[in-house]
Amino acid sequence: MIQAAVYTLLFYLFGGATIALALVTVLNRRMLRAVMGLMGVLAMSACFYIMLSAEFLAGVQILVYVGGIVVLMVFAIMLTQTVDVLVEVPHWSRRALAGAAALALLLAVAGLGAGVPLEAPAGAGIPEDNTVAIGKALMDYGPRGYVLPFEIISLLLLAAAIGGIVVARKTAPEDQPLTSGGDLADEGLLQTAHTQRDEEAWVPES
Amino acid sequence: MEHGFVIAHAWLIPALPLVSFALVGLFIRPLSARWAGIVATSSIGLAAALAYTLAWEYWTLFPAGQHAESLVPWSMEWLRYKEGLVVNIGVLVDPISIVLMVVVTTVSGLVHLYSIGYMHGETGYGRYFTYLNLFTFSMLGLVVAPNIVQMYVCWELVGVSSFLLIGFYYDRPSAVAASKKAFIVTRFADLGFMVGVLVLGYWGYGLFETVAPALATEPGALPLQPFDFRYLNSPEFLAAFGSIPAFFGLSLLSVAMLLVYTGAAGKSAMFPLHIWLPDAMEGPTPVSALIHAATMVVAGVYLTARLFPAFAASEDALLAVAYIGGFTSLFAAVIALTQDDIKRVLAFSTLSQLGYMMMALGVSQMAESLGYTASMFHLFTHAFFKALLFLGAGAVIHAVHTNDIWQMGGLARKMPITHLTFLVATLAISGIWPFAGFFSKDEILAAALHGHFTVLFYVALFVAGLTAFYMFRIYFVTFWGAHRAHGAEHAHEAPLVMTLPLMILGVLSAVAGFVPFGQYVHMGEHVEHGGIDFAVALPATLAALAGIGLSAFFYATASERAAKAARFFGRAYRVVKQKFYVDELYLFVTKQIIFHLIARPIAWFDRHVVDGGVNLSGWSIRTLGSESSRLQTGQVQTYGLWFAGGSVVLLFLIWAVHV
Amino acid sequence: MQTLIPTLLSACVSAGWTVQTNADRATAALAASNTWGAAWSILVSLLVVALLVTLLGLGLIYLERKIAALFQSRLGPMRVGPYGLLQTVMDTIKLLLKEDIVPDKADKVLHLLAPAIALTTPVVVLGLLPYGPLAQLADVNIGILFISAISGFGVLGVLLGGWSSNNKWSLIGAMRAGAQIISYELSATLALLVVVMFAGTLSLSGIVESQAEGWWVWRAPLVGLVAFLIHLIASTAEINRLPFDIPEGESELAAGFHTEYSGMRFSFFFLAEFVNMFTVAALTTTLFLGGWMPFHVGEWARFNEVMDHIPPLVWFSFKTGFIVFVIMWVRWTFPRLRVDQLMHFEWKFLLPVGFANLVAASVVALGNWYFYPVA
Amino acid sequence: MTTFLAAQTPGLTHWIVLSGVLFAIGVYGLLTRRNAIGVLMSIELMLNSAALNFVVFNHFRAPAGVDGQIMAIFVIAVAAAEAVIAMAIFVAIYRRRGTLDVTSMDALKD
Repeated sequence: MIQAAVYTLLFYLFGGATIALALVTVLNRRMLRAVMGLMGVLAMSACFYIMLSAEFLAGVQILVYVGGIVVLMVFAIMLTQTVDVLVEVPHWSRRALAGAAALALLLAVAGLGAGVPLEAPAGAGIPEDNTVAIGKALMDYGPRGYVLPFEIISLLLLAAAIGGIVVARKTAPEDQPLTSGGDLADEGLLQTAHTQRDEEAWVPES
Repeated sequence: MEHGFVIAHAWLIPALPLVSFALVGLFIRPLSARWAGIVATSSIGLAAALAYTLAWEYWTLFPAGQHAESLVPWSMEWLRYKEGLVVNIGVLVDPISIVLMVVVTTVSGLVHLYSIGYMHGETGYGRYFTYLNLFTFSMLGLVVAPNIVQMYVCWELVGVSSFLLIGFYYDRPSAVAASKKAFIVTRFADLGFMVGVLVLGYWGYGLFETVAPALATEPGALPLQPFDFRYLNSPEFLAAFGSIPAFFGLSLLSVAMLLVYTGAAGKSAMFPLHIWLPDAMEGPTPVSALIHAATMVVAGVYLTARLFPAFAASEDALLAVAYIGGFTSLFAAVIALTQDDIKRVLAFSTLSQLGYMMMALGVSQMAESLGYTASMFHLFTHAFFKALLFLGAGAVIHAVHTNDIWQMGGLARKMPITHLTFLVATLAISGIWPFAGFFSKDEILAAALHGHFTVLFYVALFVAGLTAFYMFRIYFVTFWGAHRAHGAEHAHEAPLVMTLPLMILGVLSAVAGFVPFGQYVHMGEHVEHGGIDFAVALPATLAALAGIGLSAFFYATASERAAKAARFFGRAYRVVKQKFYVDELYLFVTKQIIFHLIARPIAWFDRHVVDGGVNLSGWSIRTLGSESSRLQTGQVQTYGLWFAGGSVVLLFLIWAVHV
Repeated sequence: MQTLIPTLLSACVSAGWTVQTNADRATAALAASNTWGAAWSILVSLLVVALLVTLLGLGLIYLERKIAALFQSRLGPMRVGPYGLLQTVMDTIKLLLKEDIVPDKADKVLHLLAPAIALTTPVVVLGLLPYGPLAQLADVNIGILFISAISGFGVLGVLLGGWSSNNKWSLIGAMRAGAQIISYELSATLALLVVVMFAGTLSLSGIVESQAEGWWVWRAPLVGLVAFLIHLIASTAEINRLPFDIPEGESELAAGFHTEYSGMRFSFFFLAEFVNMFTVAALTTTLFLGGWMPFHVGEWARFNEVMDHIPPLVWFSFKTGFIVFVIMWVRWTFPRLRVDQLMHFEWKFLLPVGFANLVAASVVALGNWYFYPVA
Repeated sequence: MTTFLAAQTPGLTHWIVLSGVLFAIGVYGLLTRRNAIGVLMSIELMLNSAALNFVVFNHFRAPAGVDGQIMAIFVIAVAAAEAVIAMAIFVAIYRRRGTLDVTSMDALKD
């Protein structure tokens, strides 16, 4: 009884926080604060995963999303923004249209969802050892196994890593941009940003 | 059947000029113009030698006066449309093809030889010989064609090479215009030929199954194809085909033959398609001699002769051939009376003589094939003396650098060989015994008389007189009297390479009439024609002598008589001098009626309505595109907005349908 | 009080290997509708963590100073309290009383948030570490995954701190820190994976229990030792300790990412650094040195029995303290690396070795070629 | 209070609405953010809500298996790959053009 109440309380607490943070993500005019909002949303999602008894996924969520993607975004923002730069506010008509579209989408999904009987089967709940189950499923060659998608995903990540290096690497001197982007994008900083993927960029500053 | 070597290898005769054409055109001409002329000439000479040997072998096989078979010594499959509808390419050897081969190779060889001198130093010397070889090949291919498709293809090749040769001086606007005129007019006529071929081929193929078994082909002979002349000329086919009615009371056969005759008339410059021929004299004079006098223009006559049984099966077509031929001969002769350009006079005389040949074919019958023989005979003799006339004229022009006979005069002493040979040719064309023209013209007149075409007979007789008159007119004006211009004073005899062909042709023109032609060339069984029919020969000779006398009266001495006579005729003279305004009529029809009344409105319609419609659709699409391209802002977010809107609409649709 | 300590000790010794964590107790209390019990458990956990952080902060800073002095042949803090024991306390009070300066052009929210994030990481890890068979606040079944995830989280504090200060040197320091932490995190995680593979579990208590037959640092031939060294080096770099303290290289960047911090906020960063050092040491202990397991030597039954009588908490503290000492020892012994050397070392040496070691370890794990094979 | 909360134990619909709201917020951000990184963040938000949906359905509709979680892992991996590439592209664009304003990136138009 109490456990259910705590669970519900946490759901609403985290849910409200998540929505608030999501709004920060899309509305805040300082990019880094928005990223922090995103980080909050993702961390909250990890909490949701734990509530949905998917602990491994929660760990992965924090490891990859918070530790990887968000940090990457922070880096990207640091390379391209300064503290006192505020992102421009889009035109009011764009905001109105986008808001209408988002709202209509939400209503449509909710309407569709309401029309479909989505009752949970009795005895819902993921088994305790689902971490092991995930590991086994990912390595399963059988008909319900995921070894092929898993390998493809690993290949995708490798390709993305290499592609990221190639795209973001410093080009030849004659291809240098006309605008170097102010204080934050000077040579040393850019090099720092590359070090995580491209150690070749680490030439000592002359 | 065992043939002689040359019969078995008759394909060499057209093949030699083809090989020479390729060799000269591709390899020799760029290296040495001189050798181009030599190679081209010797190849034709070789072909001529082969043609003579072929004639000898053939008439050894089928002696004079006996039935002569058509041989196809070489043939191969060329176009296979479907089973039973195959076009072969091959060589047909029969009397008239041999005659044509002999004539073409002889005249062509002599013209080649003459050209070596005449064209000496001209730019495009090698090109000229290349074209000549191509022409000779085309003509020989036409001559030996065993089926109507091969003939049609070579026919067009002849047209192309004549176009190239007439427009040889392509930097001269008049030459370009003449070549275009010749090509367009003959093409226009060939359209009729093509439709005729299609009609013949369509019905020939349609009737093939029923008719072919009745045709007895000897064992081992090539199977007949629907386009073969042997099949098209067979009485079985003609009987089956001739019974199909078409319209206006004409049988389908008549329609087909008239269409084919359109092509023949175009090539042979029958009225009213004659207008290209006088203008075609813009080409080099040897070309005129070769193409527009001796060989190419007789292709129409040859085609008619080749399909003679088919024409004979259709009385209407044959009548049209006869009367158009007769009218053309008269019409051209009258015009020739007034022309001042020596080549033009000769061109109109060519027209006149071609009219004779056509008329001779027209007055002939399957049973009474005297005219057929006469036509071929006249073709044979005319080729020699007309080539001689042109080459002689060429020598004169070469000497005095003008075409106007009134700029010449008194050349008899300056150019004795040319003068003599020209006189021989003039006598021959006038039909004076014992020159070649006498015999062949005599036969034509006899054929007209025996065929009970009385009107045509008298027309032909009158034309014979006119011919003598205008031929001697140019003869007298050119060679007699005083020098009327500076060029004529400094004229001198042509070199040997030019006079040699003249002499050879002069001999041929003199003696060709003694060939017992009727024994070799005849339709069906040989009909013995008892020598010279004095009932015909006497009036003809008298008419010719009258013409010569009149001509001498007017032109032998410098006098005002001709001018007075011209004044006497007044307007009539001017009409004739302007060639009856046929060209102007054509111009009026093409320019005023076709161009202004039909083409311009159509062009306006096309430009404003059709193009306008197309442009309107293009404009509307472009405007729509440019207007709708404003939607394409290039900003992904805007696209995303549309996408989201679309998704929402879709979701609501699903919702509306399912819930 | 007199009886409590022996009771506690004997309880620690004889309670067997049953792991009964505070989090479990709270959950069980909730399930039994015992609100107060659950609340009590949570409160105890929070208190323990707070106490740990404070004690660790004070103790480790004092230790660092003393060890530094030792290596430099001097005395270190001596004036406040006996042997200067209260020096750190006084410093803390000073820091708390100092004016809290926020630069004018800084992003104030993030400036505030950054030290909090920086401190959150080690604190959360503290709650997950098994200090003893009973002394674990939360035994998460994905413990290692969670710890490495949280460690990656820590870099955010540094980055935000550097960026929100709106100061070039801070930003450069933060960038360097970010680059360094992310780079070395890879090697650290690779080393962790070796142990995860050996133990077959992600749970920290499970990993400790899997070392009952022998610590992984030597139970697996060579690969365990290599993994241990890699983990130690990479972790040292990850917490920006010398010789890997490029991000706050005073000679180049003033103080790196925390140049603009003062007072409380600075102390947070400062504290986080020392707690981090402890958590790294504790994690290394847990993974490679058997955690709270006593030191056993093969067939020496008597020796092993004596060892068993030493409480797990003592074992854990001893081992962790040793690692901490090693880290400090390294700090005051080795010179600082250059930036390019740092990156070359990680990407061209440590990471390839880590991968090779992982492959070798997988072979070992597959073949069960341990010195004491898993049953 | 406790009773009320316990009676309202969040079911499938609650979770779906939550993720739907997150998704809608993501859509709004996707359509309005001027900064390219902001757009990417919105996309991450949407991806995250989709992954959450997977886990929710796994939890409530197919609790015997872990397929939903595996899908969520794949979503996360794809998001990571996408973020790497996107960030690299953004850095490259910024280096060349000095701005990440998506409204100025309309080269597609030409």
